[in-house]
Amino acid sequence: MIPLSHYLIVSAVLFTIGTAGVFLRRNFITILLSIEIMLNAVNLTFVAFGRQQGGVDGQIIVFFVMAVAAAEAAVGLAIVIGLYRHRESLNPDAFASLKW
Amino acid sequence: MLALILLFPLLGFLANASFGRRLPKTISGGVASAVMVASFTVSAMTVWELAGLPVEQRAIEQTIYTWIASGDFVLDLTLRVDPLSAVMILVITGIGSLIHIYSTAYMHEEADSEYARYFAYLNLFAAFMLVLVLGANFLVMFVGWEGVGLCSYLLIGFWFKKQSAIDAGKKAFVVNRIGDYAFILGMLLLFAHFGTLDFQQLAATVATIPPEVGVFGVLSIASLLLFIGATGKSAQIPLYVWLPDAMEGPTPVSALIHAATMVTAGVYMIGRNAVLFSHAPGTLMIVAVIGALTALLAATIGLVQNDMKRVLAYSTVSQLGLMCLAMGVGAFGAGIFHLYTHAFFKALLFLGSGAVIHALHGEQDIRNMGGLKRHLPVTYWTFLVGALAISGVPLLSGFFSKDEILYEAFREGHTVLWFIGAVASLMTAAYMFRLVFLTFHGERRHDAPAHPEPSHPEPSHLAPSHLAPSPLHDAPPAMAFALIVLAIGAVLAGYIGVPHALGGHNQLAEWLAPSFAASGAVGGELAAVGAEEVALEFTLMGVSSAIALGGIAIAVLVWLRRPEIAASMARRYPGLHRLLLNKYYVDEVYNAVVVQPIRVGSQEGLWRGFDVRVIDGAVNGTGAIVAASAGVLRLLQTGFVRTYAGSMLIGVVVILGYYLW
Amino acid sequence: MDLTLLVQLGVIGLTFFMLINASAILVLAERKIMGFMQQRYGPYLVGPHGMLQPFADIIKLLMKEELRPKGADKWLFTLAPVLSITAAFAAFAAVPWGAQTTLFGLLEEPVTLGVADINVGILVIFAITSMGVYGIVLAGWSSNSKYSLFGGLRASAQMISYELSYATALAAVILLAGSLSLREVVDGQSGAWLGFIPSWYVFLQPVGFVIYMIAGVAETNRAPFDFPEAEQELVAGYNTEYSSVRFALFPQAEYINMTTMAAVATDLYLGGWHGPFLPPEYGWIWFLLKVGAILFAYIWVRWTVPRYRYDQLMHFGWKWLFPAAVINLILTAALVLYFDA
Amino acid sequence: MPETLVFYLLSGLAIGASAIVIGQRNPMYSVMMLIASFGALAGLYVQLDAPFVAVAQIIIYAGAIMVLFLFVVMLLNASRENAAEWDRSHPLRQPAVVRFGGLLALLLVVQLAWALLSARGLAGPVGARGGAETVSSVRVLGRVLFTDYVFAFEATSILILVAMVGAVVLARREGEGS
Repeated sequence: MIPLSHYLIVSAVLFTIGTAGVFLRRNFITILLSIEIMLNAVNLTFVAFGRQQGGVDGQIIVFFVMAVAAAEAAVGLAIVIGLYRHRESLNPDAFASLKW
Repeated sequence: MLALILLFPLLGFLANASFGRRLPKTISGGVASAVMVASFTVSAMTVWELAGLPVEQRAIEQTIYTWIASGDFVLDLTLRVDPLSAVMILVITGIGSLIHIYSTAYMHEEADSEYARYFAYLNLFAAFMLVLVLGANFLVMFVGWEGVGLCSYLLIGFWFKKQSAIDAGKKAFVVNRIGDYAFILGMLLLFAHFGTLDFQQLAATVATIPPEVGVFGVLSIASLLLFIGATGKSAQIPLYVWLPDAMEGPTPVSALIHAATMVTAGVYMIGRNAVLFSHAPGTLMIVAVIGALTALLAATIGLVQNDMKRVLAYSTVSQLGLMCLAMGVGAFGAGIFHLYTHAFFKALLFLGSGAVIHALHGEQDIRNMGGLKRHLPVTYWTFLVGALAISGVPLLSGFFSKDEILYEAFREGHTVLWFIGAVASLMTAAYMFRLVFLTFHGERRHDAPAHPEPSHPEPSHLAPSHLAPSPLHDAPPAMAFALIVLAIGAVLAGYIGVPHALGGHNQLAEWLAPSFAASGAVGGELAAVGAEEVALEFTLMGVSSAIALGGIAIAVLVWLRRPEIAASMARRYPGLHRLLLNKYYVDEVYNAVVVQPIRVGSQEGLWRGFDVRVIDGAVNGTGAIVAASAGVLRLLQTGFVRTYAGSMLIGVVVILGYYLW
Repeated sequence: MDLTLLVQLGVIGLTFFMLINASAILVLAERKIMGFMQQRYGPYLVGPHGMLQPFADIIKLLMKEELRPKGADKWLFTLAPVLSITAAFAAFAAVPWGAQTTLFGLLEEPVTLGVADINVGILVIFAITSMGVYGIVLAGWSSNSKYSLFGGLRASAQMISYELSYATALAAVILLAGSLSLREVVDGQSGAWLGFIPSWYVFLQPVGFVIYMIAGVAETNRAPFDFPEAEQELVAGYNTEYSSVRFALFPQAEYINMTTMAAVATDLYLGGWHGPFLPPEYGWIWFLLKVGAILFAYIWVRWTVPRYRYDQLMHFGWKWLFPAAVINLILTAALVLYFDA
Repeated sequence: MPETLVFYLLSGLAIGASAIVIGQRNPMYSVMMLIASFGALAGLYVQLDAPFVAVAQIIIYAGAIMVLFLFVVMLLNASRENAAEWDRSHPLRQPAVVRFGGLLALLLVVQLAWALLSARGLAGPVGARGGAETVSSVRVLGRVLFTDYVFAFEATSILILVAMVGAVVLARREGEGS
């Protein structure tokens, strides 16, 4: 059996990778992907703790996270498409002006 | 049950305020009157229930919800009926119902929407007044206190197209605010000192400490502040000046608010806090003196006024002064008794004057009246009953209550105050009959059809077709009904307080006793009455009757038989006459001493000096500083999403680090 | 080695072998049936009645040169067909095709006829099927060709759209059976009503069955919903640039997907291996017959129903099929609740 | 020890794939690698006796959300990041600041590990308390989801509806009236 701490470390590493992705990448799509990584890292924590507690609540939270992730992806990608139409760029730094 | 009493008028208000402008007059007026009658029914049932309880437990309480819960301080929105408020709710809902019914006819000339607005205000007033008397603690009472002030303002300025009405409304409001300010201070002082605002708890606490004889301590200061509040509401010196002007409102409003109910709120408040006041003899003395002086002052002004309603207004002020006098000498029961009888006959007199004004299309000057007896029989006879009652003619209601006040004042040893009260009573009888004679007797001095522009834009049905057949019409049925019921009340209302000396059994005093129980002031009233006391009471009763009849006799002599006496008197003492006619120039003095300095000070000091320099300077300076610092901070606002995310990350790391440390 | 384990491995190998053959047989069957429907013979030269034609095809494809367009993404271009065929095979892993058997008393413990018996089998099939779309989409994108790209885009849109109806139709059956395990679903359909109507869910879920079949056709990208390929407009859609073995894998994946689809339909709606006359040991014969019938219907539809337009496809999927599936699901749920309570 | 082996294999795959997601410039590869990472996570969920979550992970994340990403990548056909757009003139873009960011990330991973590991009962095996039957039961999961969490569930459904409408409105071309 694997100790809970191992799952948590995997989760922490994944989360940090996601965070790093948000900061390092210069492409909206990759940034959104990095956010998905972060969400999944959290999901892993939930499931692992839930297993530890012997209940299903952790898994249920994961479903809600998935639903939110789906909503986020849909809206985020729609915004990305809109931005791309506007500037022909996916670089977030191309959208630095506060209004246009 | 208790909530129902004030819920009915509130519903009437909501109905008329929401849908009134789309409803025909019969419905909006009908609804307004019906809710008052319903409220009266519930009140009567409540009082019946109350009367069924044993004397010590005569209080019904209903906590509607917890209004304020802040730490240790919990204040419930509680209603409580005890014998004192029982009297009040009956007066408010009973006389209120009659005045509502009266108003359906009186206000009939208004447009539908105005009509509904009028009744909405009137119902709202009734609801607030009931809150005032039913409130079980100071704060609930204060809600009603402010609410009736608001309604009074709205109703005085009901004809808001007329400048004088607007001014009068504003005056009433502002003057009342001065009193309210003192009232709040008194309330807060009591709370700070005793930690409660509930009347019962307060009375119980106060009863345990000795009266402040010879010192002027917290109780005296608090009660004095409360009394200042009462001088505002109940039109006592020095804050009485708004009441005569309040006659700009419709006459039924004057009857309801400025004669029967609202203006008695101050007296009621003193009665409600009888224990508190009786533990502050210093304040009581002030109350008594102010009451007596007000009674005298108002009565002297009333002697020479020519506006029908103003005479009545000064008479109200005078009678309120008498009530305060009663309160001040510790005769709380007598004061409330007079409050109750006064409600009947003063409402009657106002409604009667309203009927006259209605008949004369807005004419209010008694110099232009006369000889109306034949044309307005119902109005005349009912008005006469009211005048007799207020003058204190024996066996009518005013006699019993006024006599009791004077008797109590004398018995308590306040001979000077008694004398002032007696003089005021004499004048009351005189000017009331002056009013009766000038209005209803003698020659007709008015010329209604030729009156193109009424001095008052009240009922403005000057259509020729309406005028041609009968320029004078007696009160319509709804008005006549109210007048007759009130006239009966004015005759009979006193019989629940017949003095012991007349073999009566002062039921009202007995009924009210629990409310004042702890004050110890009514003990004398209920104590076994000795022979000397009876003799004294008979003597004073005789004096009172003599005063009443004497006053009437003077009036008969001066204004009915030999009108030239009045004119020669005015000629002989032109200064005095002018002084009285101009109400002692109090308004002018107030204007010069209070209003103008405040105006000038506000304009030059506060506006030009403080507001423009300091406040605007601070605001503009802040703006300039923000603009300057924003120029620096702007560099942080890069627009780069990742910069923002980076600052978030810094925050996360710092906060996480802090908690892990 | 344990005999049971050995038999189980044998069953897995047999399943795999049958699937490979199924694609070959389906290719032949399609061409033959098409031929008959068009009043010609179809392939008849290789072997008796052209029975060996598939092998000839395979040999031909293996001999072809492997081309990769310039500018194509090397890795993904290779990965795409592999992904397709892997998903196709993997999906069948959760499909049981016969009752548990002890091989006439040979074994101590019964083995399942099927690769794996998973307690969330239906969802696993669904999950793996949904992975199949990647093969097509990646093929379309990595080819660096506009026809391929359009094919890939269409595939992703079409498969996501119809997956919803497909899953919703499935959910209704799951409600009826009260289980996510395919074997339990099949066992729930044993017996008969009134002695002669087999208690198959198709009779309880006629609408669901129709929706499932239509969505299944769309999921496998077959005519009349063959837009990812769309020979008329896009040359050959996502696999335009493919050749040789890489190309061969796409149609093979398609035929295996068809088989999976038919097998799942059989398990879910047609009572799986339950049927009259045959003893339970031979239930797999019923299963093969039913799968064969559904596959025939697939081919039949392909050659008789005219193609849709792409917008009509999306319109139909979102505005008719999906609402119908949802209503079906709600009604089923209500009825299940009512009869359970 | 096969279980431990599988765990390390899957975690390694998840972490490695995630690292590649952010480590290279082609969003197409990023998406594919993320799918691989999700697959590995699904495997971890199976190990944690959560088969339903594992399947949902594949269906929802890999089967739907990632297809959406793929779709957008293909639609925009912007395969590579354009490094030339990098604006280095801003004060917050200087190398020192970037290095500071790296330090922050390092701090974050340390802190996260610390925070997670400071919880109690971590040393024991994850399934030590038993309850595998409950945890892996889809029936229990469904019952809890639709009773205890029904409000959150309904709220989520509204969220998705809103997101759907929002996405439709956002993705519509401007001037494409009605």
